[in-house]
Amino acid sequence: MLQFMNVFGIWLGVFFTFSIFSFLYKDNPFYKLSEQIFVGLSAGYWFIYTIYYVMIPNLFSKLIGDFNANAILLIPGFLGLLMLLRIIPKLQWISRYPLSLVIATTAGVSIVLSLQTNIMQQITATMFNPFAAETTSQMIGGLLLIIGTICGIYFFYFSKKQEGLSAIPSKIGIWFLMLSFGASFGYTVMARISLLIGRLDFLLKDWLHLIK
Amino acid sequence: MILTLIIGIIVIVSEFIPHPPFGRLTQTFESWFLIIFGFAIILGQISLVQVNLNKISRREENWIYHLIGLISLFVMVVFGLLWGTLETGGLLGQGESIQAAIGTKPFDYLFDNVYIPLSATMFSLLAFFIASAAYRAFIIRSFESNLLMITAVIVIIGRTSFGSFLTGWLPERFSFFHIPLLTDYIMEFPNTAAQRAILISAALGVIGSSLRIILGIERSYLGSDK
Amino acid sequence: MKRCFLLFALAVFGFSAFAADIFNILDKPWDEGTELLIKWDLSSVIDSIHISRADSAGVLGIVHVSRDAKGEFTEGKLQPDTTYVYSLIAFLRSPKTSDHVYLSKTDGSALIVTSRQFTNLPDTLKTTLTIDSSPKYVSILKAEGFPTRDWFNRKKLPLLFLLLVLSTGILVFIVLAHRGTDLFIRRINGLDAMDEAIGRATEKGKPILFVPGIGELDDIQTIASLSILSHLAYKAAEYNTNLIVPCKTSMVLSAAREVVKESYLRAGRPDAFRNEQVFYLTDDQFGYVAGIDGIMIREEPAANFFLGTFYAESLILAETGFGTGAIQTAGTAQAHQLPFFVVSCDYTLIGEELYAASAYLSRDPQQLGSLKGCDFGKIVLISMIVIGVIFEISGSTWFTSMLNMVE
Amino acid sequence: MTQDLKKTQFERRIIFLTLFIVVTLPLIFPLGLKTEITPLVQNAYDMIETAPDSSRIIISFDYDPSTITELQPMAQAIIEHCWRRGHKVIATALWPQGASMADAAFSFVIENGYKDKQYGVDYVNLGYKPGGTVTLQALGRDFQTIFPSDMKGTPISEIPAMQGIAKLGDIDAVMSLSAGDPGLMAWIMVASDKYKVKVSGGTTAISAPGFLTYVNKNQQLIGLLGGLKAASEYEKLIGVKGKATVNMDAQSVAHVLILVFITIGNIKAFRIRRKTRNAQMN
Repeated sequence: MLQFMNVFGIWLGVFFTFSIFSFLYKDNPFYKLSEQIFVGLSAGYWFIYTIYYVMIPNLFSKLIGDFNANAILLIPGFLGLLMLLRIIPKLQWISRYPLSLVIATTAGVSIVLSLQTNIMQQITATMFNPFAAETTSQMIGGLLLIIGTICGIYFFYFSKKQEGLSAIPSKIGIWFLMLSFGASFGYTVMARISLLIGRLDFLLKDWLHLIK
Repeated sequence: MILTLIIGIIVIVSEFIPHPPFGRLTQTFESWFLIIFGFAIILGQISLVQVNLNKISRREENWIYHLIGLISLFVMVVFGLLWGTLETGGLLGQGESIQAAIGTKPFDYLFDNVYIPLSATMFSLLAFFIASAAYRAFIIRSFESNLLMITAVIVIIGRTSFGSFLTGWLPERFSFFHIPLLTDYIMEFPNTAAQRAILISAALGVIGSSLRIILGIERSYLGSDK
Repeated sequence: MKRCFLLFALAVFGFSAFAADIFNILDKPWDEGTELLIKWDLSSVIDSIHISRADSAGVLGIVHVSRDAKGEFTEGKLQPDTTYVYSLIAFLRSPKTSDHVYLSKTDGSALIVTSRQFTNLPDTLKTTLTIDSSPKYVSILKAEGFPTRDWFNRKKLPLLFLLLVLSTGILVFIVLAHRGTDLFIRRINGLDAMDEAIGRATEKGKPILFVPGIGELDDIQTIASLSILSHLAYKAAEYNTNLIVPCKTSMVLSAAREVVKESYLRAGRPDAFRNEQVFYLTDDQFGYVAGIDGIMIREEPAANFFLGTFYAESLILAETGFGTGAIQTAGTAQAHQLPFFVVSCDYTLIGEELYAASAYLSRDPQQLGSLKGCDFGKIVLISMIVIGVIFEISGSTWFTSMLNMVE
Repeated sequence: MTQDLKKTQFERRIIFLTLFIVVTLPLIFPLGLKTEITPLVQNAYDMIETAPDSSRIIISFDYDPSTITELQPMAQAIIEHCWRRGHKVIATALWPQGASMADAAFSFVIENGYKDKQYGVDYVNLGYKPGGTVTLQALGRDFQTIFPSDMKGTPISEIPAMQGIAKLGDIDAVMSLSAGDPGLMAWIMVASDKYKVKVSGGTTAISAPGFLTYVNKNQQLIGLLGGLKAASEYEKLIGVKGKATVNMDAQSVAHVLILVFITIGNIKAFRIRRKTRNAQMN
């Protein structure tokens, strides 16, 4: 039985692998089937995952274990229940309260967080002396880094028409963006090809035993 | 809604005050949200079932597939509830006899043999798409698109085994143009510059939007007030 | 008698001042009162030191071991507003003849000190040691620490300052806009093309697909995406074109549904709205993508919009969409995914353009004002970088290090 | 318009099919393309190579199945290298699934020519411990409290390979194969910075650049393996044509293929442009 289930499992994997690959040719019943199974199965997976790994450890077991110490958790529990009221059309408006609590908090957190990590740290990292570099190429690189950052930010300056003199830094900004996009694209190719190799490995090794 | 204003300001202020109860406020809220989001996921499931049931009952095109989707959802949830997952038991305990027969719990069996292959294969489609996108888009056209293409090509070559051989004959003096080194150089300087510019300006955008949310100007996420 | 007392007082004062010099415990400033900074400074003939903390019963437990004669470490996870007693035990390494061991006498035991500390000692406290063959000389010192809670984290002062400057800028422009000042915003390419894309879809009688990304509702990108959706849904309702919005999480679903419903209402066509237009697929990243791919292939929407947070799925969506011949507009602030959108979509909103979009589309003065405020912020930041670089080149680092106080 | 669309779809299918075939073939029939050894990989190799005989080396398996394509070949090559040099390998894991990754790597190397290596003597798997940096710091004070026993429950005092190891400082070198946090960063901060143990690391290609700054004159990090390419270089250094070499062949061929696609695309675009220009002239 165990042996059979193992082999069957591999065949299942192979079936779904090919079904998804078949999509590259065109839409077909196999893809439709695996698409819906994927959607259903994954929704079920995350549902179960949330119950066992989020709700039970963070809410229920705490409340059951030591109610008095964790009574404050009743608040998010209650807000969560309010969310569920969305199901009832007449009471939909209530769910706005937890929603705005969540969003207001996030807004506050993201202001501080993006100020700190994305602005403060990035601008201080850009403040260095490019002429202190050891080699010429490092020096040019440093200059490029500073100029590129400034022009890149200017590219996103919306208050002025990009023509005449003011178009120059924003043009340079675009060049840097394009260069960066090209580099990221090229850099990602490797990772994406290895995903395919990983899948082919499964087919050739676990299924066909063609390779070690 | 005055609520957003008050909460937003408290959260920002708490960042600068280590003294309780402000110091740990953000963490507390975050753990709360986990719970609220947990409830929300149930909402999603209900919506999924509703939409699919509608399609099935109206015998819409491809309804049979939606039925199968519903069944897989149901099967996964039932397996999970009855026998639990790798680390947790379910309503019927650990299901030892089933584990003995199929090697793992039914939930994990489906996870390993259906979910993982589906997910990994879907992900691996990227290999094909990155090839077709490169074929179509990397065409000599304007100066900007050439810049994009040339850097991409250099980096693609630089990341292979023979990228180093292609320019390996260059004398020491020109080692800068050695493709793997050139790749690193591009990644280190111009690329960082652009990434930084995007980060900084997007962060400003985030601050602007967040302020609008806190002030109650941006409220489209709530829908109408009526 | 008097003289004797004076001498004693001097000795005590001298000793305590100098003991604090060797073993010192400070409250870590600007924190929530859970950390103490422990410093020591001993002669280099020290082999190792142990620092122990007395628990409530007075039993010592080692909290730090070091081989450095001089150093400091931070002890965390303490109770605020509580007195902690620490003791330092120093072990002497077997002295070489070249070593000068300086000792200070206290009640019974002796302390190993540096030569500098030794010179500063009152004579009464100086003592000499005959180095014997057993080198395990031990000196013990005690000190107390009191972690306090603070009301302000001064390290974040520059951050607060910058926050105030930027938000004041934004607020000022919002107020200005509110008063009716005309604010100019330059063209943003992808956004002008949106209406055109909707028009194309209407002509062909095909639906429009809007994907709000895989972010939760607490992601600002998702919210920016939803405010663009509000504009698009309005247009779609006007043109009477079908709009499809698949969502990854139920929170986004509820919000998106509200947004679309409200837009249809605004366009005067509440009857045309159906709940099934906006639906939930699955919380799973690739499951979601598989579902959308299916929709694109089967419904063949004439215009696709991918706006919001995207990760690896960006290219899968954009290429599949390209295969169906749709006009595609994408926008994300996810820097790593931008290249893929740029390469395979017709229009791409890069980074901040996504956030600027709702202001641009709605022409709502308050939103335009905040966008202007952000532009002001850009000028501030660019000038800061320039100033910083100039300071660095001129060799002074105070500007950068001041900003760097933020940990 | 639809004609155009059909044509593009046809072209795309050809691209997909070619890519599929071209990546599959080198996997079945390895090409053995040459690789140039980069300094960082050489450093990592030298760390193991120059360690005194029967050194005790920790390999930390700080990853899970999602990154095995890149990190598992490194694990296998390093284990083989250690054994060849007569070192003892101690496996730890900061990621929950790392322990089973370690088991898989050990049994793979044993299957391939090291059947004489004994568990407990030549290698030991201590299993997963949560806590990252904090755990490692505790390890610096005392091994026994963090790892009282190995994965099978044998007390470490009874494991020959663990004799004489009281704290992290008694280890000769650490190799962290790391897919994220906690991982290599924690080892650098604790093992290297604090306890002066030699540390090298292996990461995915994507995260490798972030660690470059630690390869400095303070030797916070001795060597660094970044991705499949580095793994294949390591295999070359120990003279094995392993998984990484084979995969790297496929990888390189795919890259070339994409370049070929780009070239064809450009030739096509050039032709069309010339045709339209000629048409305009007439």
